[in-house]
Amino acid sequence: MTNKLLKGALGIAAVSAVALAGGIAHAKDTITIAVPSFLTGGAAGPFGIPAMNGAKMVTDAINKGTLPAPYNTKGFGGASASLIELDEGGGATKQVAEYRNLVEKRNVDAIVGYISSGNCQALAPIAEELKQFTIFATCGTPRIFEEAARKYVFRTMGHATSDNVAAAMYVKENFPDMKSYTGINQNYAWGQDSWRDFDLTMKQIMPNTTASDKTQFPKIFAGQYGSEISAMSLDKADLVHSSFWGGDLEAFIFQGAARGLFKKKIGVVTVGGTAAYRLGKKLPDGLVLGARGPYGILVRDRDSALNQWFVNTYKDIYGIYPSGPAYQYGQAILAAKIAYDKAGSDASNEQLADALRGITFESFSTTIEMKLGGGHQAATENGYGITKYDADQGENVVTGVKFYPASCVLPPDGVNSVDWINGGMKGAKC
Amino acid sequence: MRNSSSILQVRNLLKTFGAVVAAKDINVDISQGEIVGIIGANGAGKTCFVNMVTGYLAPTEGSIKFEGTELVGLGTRKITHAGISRSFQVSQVFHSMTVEENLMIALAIANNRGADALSLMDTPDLRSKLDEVLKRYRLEPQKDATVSALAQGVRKLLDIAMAVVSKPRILLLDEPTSGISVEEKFDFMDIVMGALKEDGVTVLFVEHDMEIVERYVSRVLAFYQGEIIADMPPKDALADKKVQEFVIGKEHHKKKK
Amino acid sequence: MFNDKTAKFLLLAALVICVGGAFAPNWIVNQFMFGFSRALAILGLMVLWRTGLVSFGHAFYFGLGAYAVAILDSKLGVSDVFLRLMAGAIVAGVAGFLIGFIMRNYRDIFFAMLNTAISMVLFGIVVKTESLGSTDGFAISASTIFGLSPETKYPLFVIITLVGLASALAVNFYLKTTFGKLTTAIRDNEIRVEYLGFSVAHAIHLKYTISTILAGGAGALMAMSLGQVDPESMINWTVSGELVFVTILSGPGSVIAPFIGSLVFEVLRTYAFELAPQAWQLIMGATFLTIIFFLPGGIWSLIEKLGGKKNEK
Amino acid sequence: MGPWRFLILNSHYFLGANNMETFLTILLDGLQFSSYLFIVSAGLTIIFGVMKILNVAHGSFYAWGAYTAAFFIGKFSDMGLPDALGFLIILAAAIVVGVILGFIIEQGILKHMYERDEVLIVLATFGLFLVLEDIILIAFGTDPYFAYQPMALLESVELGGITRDVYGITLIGVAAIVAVGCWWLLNKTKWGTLLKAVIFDREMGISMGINVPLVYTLTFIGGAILGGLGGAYIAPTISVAPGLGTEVIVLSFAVVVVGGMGSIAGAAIGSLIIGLLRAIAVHELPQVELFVVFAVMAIVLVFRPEGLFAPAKPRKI
Repeated sequence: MTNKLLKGALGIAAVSAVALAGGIAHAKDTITIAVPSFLTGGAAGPFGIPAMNGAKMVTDAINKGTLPAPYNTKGFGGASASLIELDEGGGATKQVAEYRNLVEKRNVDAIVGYISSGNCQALAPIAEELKQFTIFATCGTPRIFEEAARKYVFRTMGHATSDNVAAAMYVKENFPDMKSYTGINQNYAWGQDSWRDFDLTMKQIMPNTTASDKTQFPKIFAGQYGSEISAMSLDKADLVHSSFWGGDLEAFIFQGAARGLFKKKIGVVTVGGTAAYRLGKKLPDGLVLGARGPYGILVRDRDSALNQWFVNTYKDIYGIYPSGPAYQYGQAILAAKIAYDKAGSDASNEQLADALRGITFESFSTTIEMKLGGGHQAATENGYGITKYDADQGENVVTGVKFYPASCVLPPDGVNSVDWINGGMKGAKC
Repeated sequence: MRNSSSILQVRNLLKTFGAVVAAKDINVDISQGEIVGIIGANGAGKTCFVNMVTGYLAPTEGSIKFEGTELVGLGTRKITHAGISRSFQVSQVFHSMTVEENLMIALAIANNRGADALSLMDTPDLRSKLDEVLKRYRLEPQKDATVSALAQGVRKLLDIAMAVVSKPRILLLDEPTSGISVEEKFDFMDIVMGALKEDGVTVLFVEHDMEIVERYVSRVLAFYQGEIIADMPPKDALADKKVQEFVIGKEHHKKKK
Repeated sequence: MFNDKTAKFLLLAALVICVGGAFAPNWIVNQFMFGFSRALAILGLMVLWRTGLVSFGHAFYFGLGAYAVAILDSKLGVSDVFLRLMAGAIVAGVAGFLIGFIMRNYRDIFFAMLNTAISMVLFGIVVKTESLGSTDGFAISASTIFGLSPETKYPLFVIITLVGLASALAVNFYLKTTFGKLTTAIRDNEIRVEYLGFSVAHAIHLKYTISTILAGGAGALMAMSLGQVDPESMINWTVSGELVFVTILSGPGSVIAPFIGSLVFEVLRTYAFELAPQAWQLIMGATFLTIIFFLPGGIWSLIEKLGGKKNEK
Repeated sequence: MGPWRFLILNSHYFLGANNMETFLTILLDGLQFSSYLFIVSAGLTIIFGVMKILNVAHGSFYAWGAYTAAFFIGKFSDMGLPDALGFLIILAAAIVVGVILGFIIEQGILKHMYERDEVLIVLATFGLFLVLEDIILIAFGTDPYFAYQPMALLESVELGGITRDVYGITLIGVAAIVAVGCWWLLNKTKWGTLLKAVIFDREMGISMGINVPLVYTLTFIGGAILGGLGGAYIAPTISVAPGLGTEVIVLSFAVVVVGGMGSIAGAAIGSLIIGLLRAIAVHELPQVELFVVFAVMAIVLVFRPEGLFAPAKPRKI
């Protein structure tokens, strides 16, 4: 008799479960995700296109359900996603107008992407205003989550602080007798923050080095750095820090190499990963090279199933190894899947945000903890290596790769990165 | 000391362009209501004289007094305000606008200067003035035609009409009949001089055509190489040796070419 | 000043648009806000264009207006829509009045170039100064109206429409004054204007100042409707080109033209960008050339052709 | 004499820096930048001088030159051909771009506008600029091109303790050749005299029985070739990426305005002033690097609208 009851209870449970399942089964079966990236301009080839490729590849795999476990379920909460690819170029103001169109005219479900810190900084408040679930994939300025608490905006990779703190630490370990340093960075949020963080960290961990008083901040996408390079060659500093990326970086490396800049000085390029694959033997040996985290060339040989799947599939489709941006966009799409799987394909922006806030997940190349910015900003390890051209393989390799855990290169949640660095990086666990 | 009726006094006027002397010791008194003809070969300094009086050119030396006020140093605008106005050898009008619009603007500027210029232009009062001018200068038929489409003669009329609407005391006409056919020239001048007589405007006009000079002027100033070689009634002027040799002679000579 | 066709139409149109806006989807409201904001600047450029002057640097005043709002917002936290608008218009107007003393002596290419030079100076300063936001510019906080912060964009949209209406009526009136009539006249024959006893320099100076006030207001409104300013899209010479582009597109025929023209431009750009993200400039450029060649009177001349027939009956 | 006076006037400043290396570097940087500006601006100023067209699309000639050169230099070296060919390609690219684009634009569009308002033509060329910018995207894609081979070929030298790439120095030579070439063409050939007649007064040119339409077409093509050459020669030293025409055009506007629109000598002096000023700025006061150029432009326009070295213009009033 109790038995009966139990059966009955189970029965009801089962029914309700089915009903529930049915309820979910009735959810949307397609969603649209807008993926903004540089399709034009100097940033497109080295950065925007690989990024878009990464996003497309991962989306297809998710739609087909061919990602390795644990992500081998079909679709985003069961729905298959179609991507709207659009250009990130043309300045922040144009992007703001486009973003409004995406949300209010084209009614996209989610927006995943953005490379330029300028754009992310401009769009974060708009996304909040329009209450639109948005995942920033690549842009790096820490300000986005330090200026204000965000409800709908996420970033699934570490920010500039981790790149530059790690760079400084790597420099300290490998060039302990380095005396002074200078830098060339683009004159916008990304460049300014990168230099600031690197400079401040150096003052903390290598107090007896000095910064040059003539650091260069050329206009982004300038493409011609002749004068800046000679200004730096004259500089007594024996290290050059640069957060250049994309076409600007490649132009700078060419022009600098031709003028023997990297023979005279140690070059530290925090976003060098893309160049390593593209420039081949034109890339000088001995550059301290980062990829804004554990991406691209730095992690090519990590043999996790997810990473091997990513590297091999990408190489099969596009014929080259995936660079950082491909990883970063890929994992941002993956984060979207995780959010949808948790919240359901018909989830509201609020539900999606709740689903992603504060979680920890395995990405293709690393573990991502959404633990900063109130669970909206990812924390990941960050690493550097030194470039070397491998003649017999006919490609660049990085030697002496070293990774620093997130807790070592990023401030704890709620602490502004500048204060954290100036405060001697308290609580850093390296 | 100026004699009561003289409103324009020109004294020792000199204008040089580098070595070239365009005007030399010019001394003239013009009395209220006179109609003065200015004759002389090309480059004799006629237009230069007109330009100096109207402030388009600054004299090198000398003085031009209009009712006692010195004009030298004033710009064209100030001189227009003072009451001296001019027409041009090549009519200076607003070619892409209609006759009516041209005159409206002229009237408006004449009537509301300064802050008034920020009040509506097209007022009934101005309209009535406009119709008057159109009638006087026989321009009604063409009033809605765009200037660029008009014949030389009509443009010249408009050019003069625009110069007159500011009710100047002195009007300088630079070759009013140039470019007007022999048949039309007298009708044309009748219209103009008739209208000007009504207002009692003092008129100085530069003219090549001696028939016109004889017929309309009360006094002739003959220019030669920047100097006035004769200042007398037309009859005597045309009979004068120097004038015949240096002005008319040249004129006939020129006509033959 | 309301008793002529243009004014009547403007009033009616403004009413319809304000009411319609309440029911229109957000993105359409946005298009109108952007379009009408820019139209203010076009209104001013149209006055210059009629006078035969083309400024290839009015992004200077547009940018001043926009950045006035940005600075007030980021440094002083001023968010009132009217304060912001006034600030933008006044800053640009004062600058325009002062620079006008020089500009009024320039014509043709030199006028265009000097304006370009001045705007590029500002561009160079802003881009290189971190405290002015350098390449990133500033995000603009939502505008408040008499201390109230509205939920939707609709109130701002209404304000922009009404500001546009007011400016259009004002310019419409101005063009009927003696000063205003001296546009084509000056283009045709400056010597005559001088001989009629009117100072061409003064006339041009006034027109220039008016155009700068309007450009400043436009920049301020644009900044508020977009919520973002940056030098690339507010001050660079390409923006000046864009403004001239819309002026030609609209046509000098009427004060209504700039509003229609800017709207067409906004929609054109939105769709060009949506359909051909890599070739939208091409579409714009081609349109521009087509207008210059086959429609010198701009869109307005088309409307007149169509409307003209009706009026005859 | 402008540049030298300029240098002397500032020598106290250089010596004040009291550092031969700095002085030499700034001088070389300045001269290189000037040379690059001059090659581009020469084309712009010739076109303006003869046709009274301020050609905004000139920036596109530059961009097309750069792309064409970079594209073929890349292709050829992939085909394993000697890198020295690069220099031939650069020249060829400039000529091909100039002739094709120049001809199409002049015959297809500008020819039909000569009677229209000067400013309207400027606007038309602005429209052209927009169009050509995107055709580049469609033709060459968005990927930046690198044509480093010619630069790598020439390697670099030690000059008074500073390393310079030889290629950059040859740029100065090329500019000199262009300058002398233009001077010779204008002053020592029958063509030059005809050209100067047209520059001085178009009507006069026609009355002299000059075939003005032909002069126009050839001038425009010539100017376009120089624009293309500027881009083609700089290509090996930069990443050739979309949008590179945008900045060049205002820079060369500044140059021709400072020097005097329509004057080759003016373009030379304008380039030197702006190139050297910018070099000094980059080294000593990087913040002002961008706007110093246009400040000079504005100042010149205010105090000497016709430019520091304007050609004689007939006064028609």
